Amino acid sequence: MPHVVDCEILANERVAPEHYRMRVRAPKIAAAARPGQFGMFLVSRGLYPFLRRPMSFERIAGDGVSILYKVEGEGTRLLSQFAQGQSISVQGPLGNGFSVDPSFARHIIVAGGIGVAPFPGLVDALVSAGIVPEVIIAARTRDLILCTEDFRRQGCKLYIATDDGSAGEKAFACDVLERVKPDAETRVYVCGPMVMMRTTSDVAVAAGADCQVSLEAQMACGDGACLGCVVESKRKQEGEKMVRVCVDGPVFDTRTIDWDAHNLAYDR
Amino acid sequence: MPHVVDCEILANERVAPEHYRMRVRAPKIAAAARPGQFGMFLVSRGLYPFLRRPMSFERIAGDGVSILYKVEGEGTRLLSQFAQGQSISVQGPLGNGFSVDPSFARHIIVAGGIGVAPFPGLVDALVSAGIVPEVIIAARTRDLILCTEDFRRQGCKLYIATDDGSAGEKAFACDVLERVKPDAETRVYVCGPMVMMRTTSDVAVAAGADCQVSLEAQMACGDGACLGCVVESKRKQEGEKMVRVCVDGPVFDTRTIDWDAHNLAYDR
Amino acid sequence: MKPNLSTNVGGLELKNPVTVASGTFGYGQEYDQYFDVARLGAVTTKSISPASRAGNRPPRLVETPAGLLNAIGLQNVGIDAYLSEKAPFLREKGVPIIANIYGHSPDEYAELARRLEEADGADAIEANLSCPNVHDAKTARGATLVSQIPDAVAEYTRAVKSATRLPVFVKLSPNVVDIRDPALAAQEAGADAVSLINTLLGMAIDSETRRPRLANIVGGLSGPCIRPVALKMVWNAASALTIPVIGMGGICEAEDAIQFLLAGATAVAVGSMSFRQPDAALRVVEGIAVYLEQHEIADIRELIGAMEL
Amino acid sequence: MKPNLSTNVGGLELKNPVTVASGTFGYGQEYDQYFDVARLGAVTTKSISPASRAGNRPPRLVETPAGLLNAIGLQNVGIDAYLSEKAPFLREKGVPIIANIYGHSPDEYAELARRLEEADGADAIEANLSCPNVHDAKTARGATLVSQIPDAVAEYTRAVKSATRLPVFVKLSPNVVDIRDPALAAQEAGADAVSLINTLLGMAIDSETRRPRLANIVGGLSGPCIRPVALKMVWNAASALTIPVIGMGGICEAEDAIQFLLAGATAVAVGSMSFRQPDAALRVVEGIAVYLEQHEIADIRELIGAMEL
Ligand SMILES: Cc1cc2nc3c(=O)[nH]c(=O)nc-3n(C[C@H](O)[C@H](O)[C@H](O)COP(=O)(O)OP(=O)(O)OC[C@H]3O[C@@H](n4cnc5c(N)ncnc54)[C@H](O)[C@@H]3O)c2cc1C
Ligand SMILES: Cc1cc2nc3c(=O)[nH]c(=O)nc-3n(C[C@H](O)[C@H](O)[C@H](O)COP(=O)(O)OP(=O)(O)OC[C@H]3O[C@@H](n4cnc5c(N)ncnc54)[C@H](O)[C@@H]3O)c2cc1C
Ligand SMILES: Cc1cc2nc3c(=O)[nH]c(=O)nc-3n(C[C@H](O)[C@H](O)[C@H](O)COP(=O)(O)O)c2cc1C
Ligand SMILES: Cc1cc2nc3c(=O)[nH]c(=O)nc-3n(C[C@H](O)[C@H](O)[C@H](O)COP(=O)(O)O)c2cc1C
Ligand code: FES
Ligand code: FES
Repeated sequence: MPHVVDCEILANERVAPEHYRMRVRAPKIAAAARPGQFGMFLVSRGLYPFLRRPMSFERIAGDGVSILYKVEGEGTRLLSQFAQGQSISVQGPLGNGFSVDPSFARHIIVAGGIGVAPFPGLVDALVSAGIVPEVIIAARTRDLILCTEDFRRQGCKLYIATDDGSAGEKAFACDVLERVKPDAETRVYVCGPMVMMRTTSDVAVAAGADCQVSLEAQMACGDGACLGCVVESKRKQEGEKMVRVCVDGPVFDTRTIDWDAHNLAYDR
Repeated sequence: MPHVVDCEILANERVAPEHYRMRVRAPKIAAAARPGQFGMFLVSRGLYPFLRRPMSFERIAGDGVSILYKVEGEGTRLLSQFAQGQSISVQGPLGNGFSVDPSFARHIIVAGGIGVAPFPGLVDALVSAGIVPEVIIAARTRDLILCTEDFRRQGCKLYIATDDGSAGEKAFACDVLERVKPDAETRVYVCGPMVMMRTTSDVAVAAGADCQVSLEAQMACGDGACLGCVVESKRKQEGEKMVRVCVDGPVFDTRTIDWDAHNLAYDR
Repeated sequence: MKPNLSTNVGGLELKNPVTVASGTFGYGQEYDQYFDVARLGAVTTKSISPASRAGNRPPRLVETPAGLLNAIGLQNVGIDAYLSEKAPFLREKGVPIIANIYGHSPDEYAELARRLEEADGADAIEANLSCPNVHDAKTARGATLVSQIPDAVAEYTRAVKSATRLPVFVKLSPNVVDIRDPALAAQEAGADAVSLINTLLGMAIDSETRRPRLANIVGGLSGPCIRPVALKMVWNAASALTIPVIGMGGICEAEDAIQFLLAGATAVAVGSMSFRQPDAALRVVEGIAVYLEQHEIADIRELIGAMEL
Repeated sequence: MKPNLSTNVGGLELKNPVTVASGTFGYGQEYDQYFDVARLGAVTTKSISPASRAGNRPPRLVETPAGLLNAIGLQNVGIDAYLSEKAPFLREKGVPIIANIYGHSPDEYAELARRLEEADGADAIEANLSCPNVHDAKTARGATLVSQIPDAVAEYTRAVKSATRLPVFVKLSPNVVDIRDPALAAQEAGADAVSLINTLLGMAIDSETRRPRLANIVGGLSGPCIRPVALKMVWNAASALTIPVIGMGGICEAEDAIQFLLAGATAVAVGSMSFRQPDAALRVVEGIAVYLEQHEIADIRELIGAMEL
């Protein structure tokens, strides 16, 4: 059950050229939150930007949550300017989150760019369920490879790839996944740009692996009311074709998504 | 000739419950500015509020100017949150300013509430022209009586009045002015709420004194282009009836203003 | 002594003059997570159509200065699922239901109204006439929404009125020359109230991809950016009509709602602001009460149409 | 190699596609204090009427979310003072002049156009048809602006065309059902281009005084808040017309201007943004050049109408 809470900002620090980590005190939200869920952050006091900004919880720890975010435009720019001690309104936890299922023999996380954001929390949950996942982190360039220390600390086997080869190998996420050979006993968790999620989950599906993707969409309400954040599912029935990223997701079994219907031309 | 300059904020301090003083480094503007002129301050980085906020220069000193302002709504609230060292865009100097004319035997300044803002600078100018004005400061209550020290330091005779009698005498500005008996050799300078400016200048005019009023109006451009900030003058010709507070004013000889035409019902 | 907030909209008794705008509040349950929706004067549902609809393809939303564009395309569960899955919750809560309906012919509207009354799924019907006019839509130019053709507004209104005894509100589009034309047509056809405004047509383009931001190309503009347009139309309509007006369009706070009441609205609806602040509608209810007390106004009705000229 | 920014609007050659919106830039001199206005493609003047006008009583402005309402009431110096006091400055600067005119009859418009050409006070005429239609204004309801009646648009356009050889642009109001109706009427009557949009009608009320914020009660809404509405109308008009469209409405930055060009505008006008940032129009010119270079577009004309569907 989500709440709207004014949260004290415990920290809001730059962690990469365009990336920040914010930690907020939010006992009610932290108590209810699961990895893969998100919050809607009120970034402006005036009316501009008007809408809240959705941000996945990076970690859920004790009485607080953290987010890891990239400055994209005006909203995230304002978010980056909040100072420690100030208060910010957070609506959450929202969405379904990742499911943690020890019955899979192998667990592989695939993160593209800022898509790494929800995974530190997922790794915490997996590890406490006795699962040590492998982690593939891909990004455009070296500076954008984040959270490697968190994953190492948890004992995860790490694969790093960059488009320009400035860190790890020069490859795309899907290529790395293919090489590490997922199989029918594997669960793959993917988050990143839409195009990367599609290519990566194609590899997983081809290998017969289970694949959970954490999708993105423009959001207004975050709680299922506005029907603005839908993606097309493979369901045939008229009324059920569109699924809402905010409440039916953001995490979906990639097999349920009609990837062919998704028009990548609209993604920047 | 006005400029639009990004100015470094030297200070922005609370001086009364709802009042602040901001000093900015603005050599170009300070070099050109006269007392009674104003600047348009860009209070928001986003688009809300959209318009700049007009603020009279309180003092023009060396390479900077200061403003004294009251938090009215969203724009001035944002203004009050600027921190020392940050930069703010200022358009100015704008308007005509007060005229300083030693040929008058007596000079009386009448300030109502935040209307005191332009007068420290005017007093500086009068004093350096060898004139020591008398100053009447009226406000709702004690806390809102500002700048008394500045005026005393300059040797001005001070009359203080409050609506509730919490400081000085319990009286209105116009009553005090009447008592100090301006005459045909007197120039009166008035700034405050519209209703106070009217009653006060009526007293001055009745006494045959010269009276300069510094008017207010909603402004958009500040430079005469939009025709939004007009007040009705006594001019008869269709095309000249409306005068612009931003360029024809803000300072007017009260005799040229058609006070009967001004609908006080629109002022809060 | 507490001021009276209750008002009557075309036969619908409301304990306070605040409802929500159709499509911005789901079917109430989504927001009951944040506050007790029974504290609202009424809950207005997402448009309900005869059959479930998938709506438009994504992207469906884009943010604009002080507002947003949406092209949901009236995705909804359809009347059957509404009655079996959605209405029971609101009945359970005991909050009055304004059921917003959407069809493609007068008959479809009539049938929706009839079934809603029959199954006790509504206390009032709000007919969203911002639907394409099947006839005119074919012509490349000119009016394409029922709401843009006074005669069509009258025809659809009569159809709904003849199908139910529930109060019937007619929801109008602002994309007209003079809002009084469709509003008077609705009144003459027996509408018990009019609701305005629906969204203003608009669009946005991504200068990088060169594509429209919405897969549907155009969408409806809502939020504080449209408030001045909405307020003017509410004033025009309220001045010309004898039936009540439900005012909406960019209402964010109680102060905004009071402007609509002063302009002549008998009730108001909070829309897009619920996205920014989930309990915005409740805050408006509370803020209106505070305003009345501070201004020593005993009865909300003293405010309605009380703008001074 | 520098990209080509020059464009031709109905016979008017512009070195870049950026002008200013009538009434937001005075007669150019006010803004020449901040930047060299000769760097703009053209300067569009405040509406010029046969005689000087005092305009509406104050208050004339009120700020709204991401915009403002104005009710200036077309205060202006009149054609005589324009020609003797205002035009010489712009001629001195050598920047093309789009003279915006406003009258109360086709004859008045024709006479204004004739005199402007005769006295070399304009390089193009922009006829502001958002003026009350003397005939219909009498009827309480329906169309009251010339711009809202396609036949009247045609009549006024023909009158201006017959009076001058200068390019004639017709400026249209967005308060219509379908912008293509008046736009096509203007084109059929010989207009060389259409300019849109003018302001959207709106109002605001002071909940403390209970009075309208504007002495005129209603005013025109402008600024970024109306951009989505303007962009949609520019796209509709440009898709339907063979003559060029000058797009305006909430343009703040180059990125906004590029959206209008992609939607089909041949040129754009910066309006209210000049109030916030006096050199906004110049920044748009420079920003467009940067965009073209970054995207390796050799000629601005490649952008016009290049939105992809
Ligand atoms: C469920 C979910 C979880 C997310 N988690 C994170 C996270 O952990 N870290 C992070 O950096 N980003 C995350 N995002 C993306 C983030 O919300 C956007 O980058 C952000 O909203 C951009 O806002 P802006 O104003 O800075 O950019 P602008 O370009 O100004 O945004 C303009 C509009 O587009 C929307 N928007 C822009 N990009 C996106 C996007 N990629 N997804 C959804 N809406 C978008 C904004 O909300 C706004 O309405 C998440 C998105 C979703 C849907
Ligand atoms: C020439 C001139 C000089 C001024 N000098 C000072 C000064 O030195 N100190 C000071 O405290 N105030 C001064 N004011 C008034 C000041 O500009 C307003 O108080 C301020 O704009 C309010 O903005 P806001 O957003 O806080 O209030 P809001 O109520 O949010 O403002 C809403 C709108 O009304 C306008 N507005 C509100 N009140 C006024 C007003 N009284 N005059 C003009 N526009 C107004 C705002 O600009 C804005 O467009 C001056 C006004 C003018 C015209
Ligand atoms: C996401 C969204 C969906 C909407 N869906 C509907 C709808 O289904 N039926 C309807 O009559 N109006 C619909 N509207 C219009 C609103 O009910 C309201 O008329 C409009 O948004 C103006 O109010 P606002 O500015 O407060 O949002 C929708 C608006 C939004 C933003
Ligand atoms: C203060 C003001 C005065 C205006 N005066 C005129 C005018 O005299 N003639 C005219 O055709 N349009 C006039 N307009 C409309 C603008 O030219 C423009 O069409 C409208 O403001 C939309 O552009 P914007 O949102 O960029 O301001 C005026 C607009 C404003 C804000
Ligand atoms: S964001 Fe509103 S339904 Fe998902
Ligand atoms: S503020 Fe624009 S003319 Fe004065």
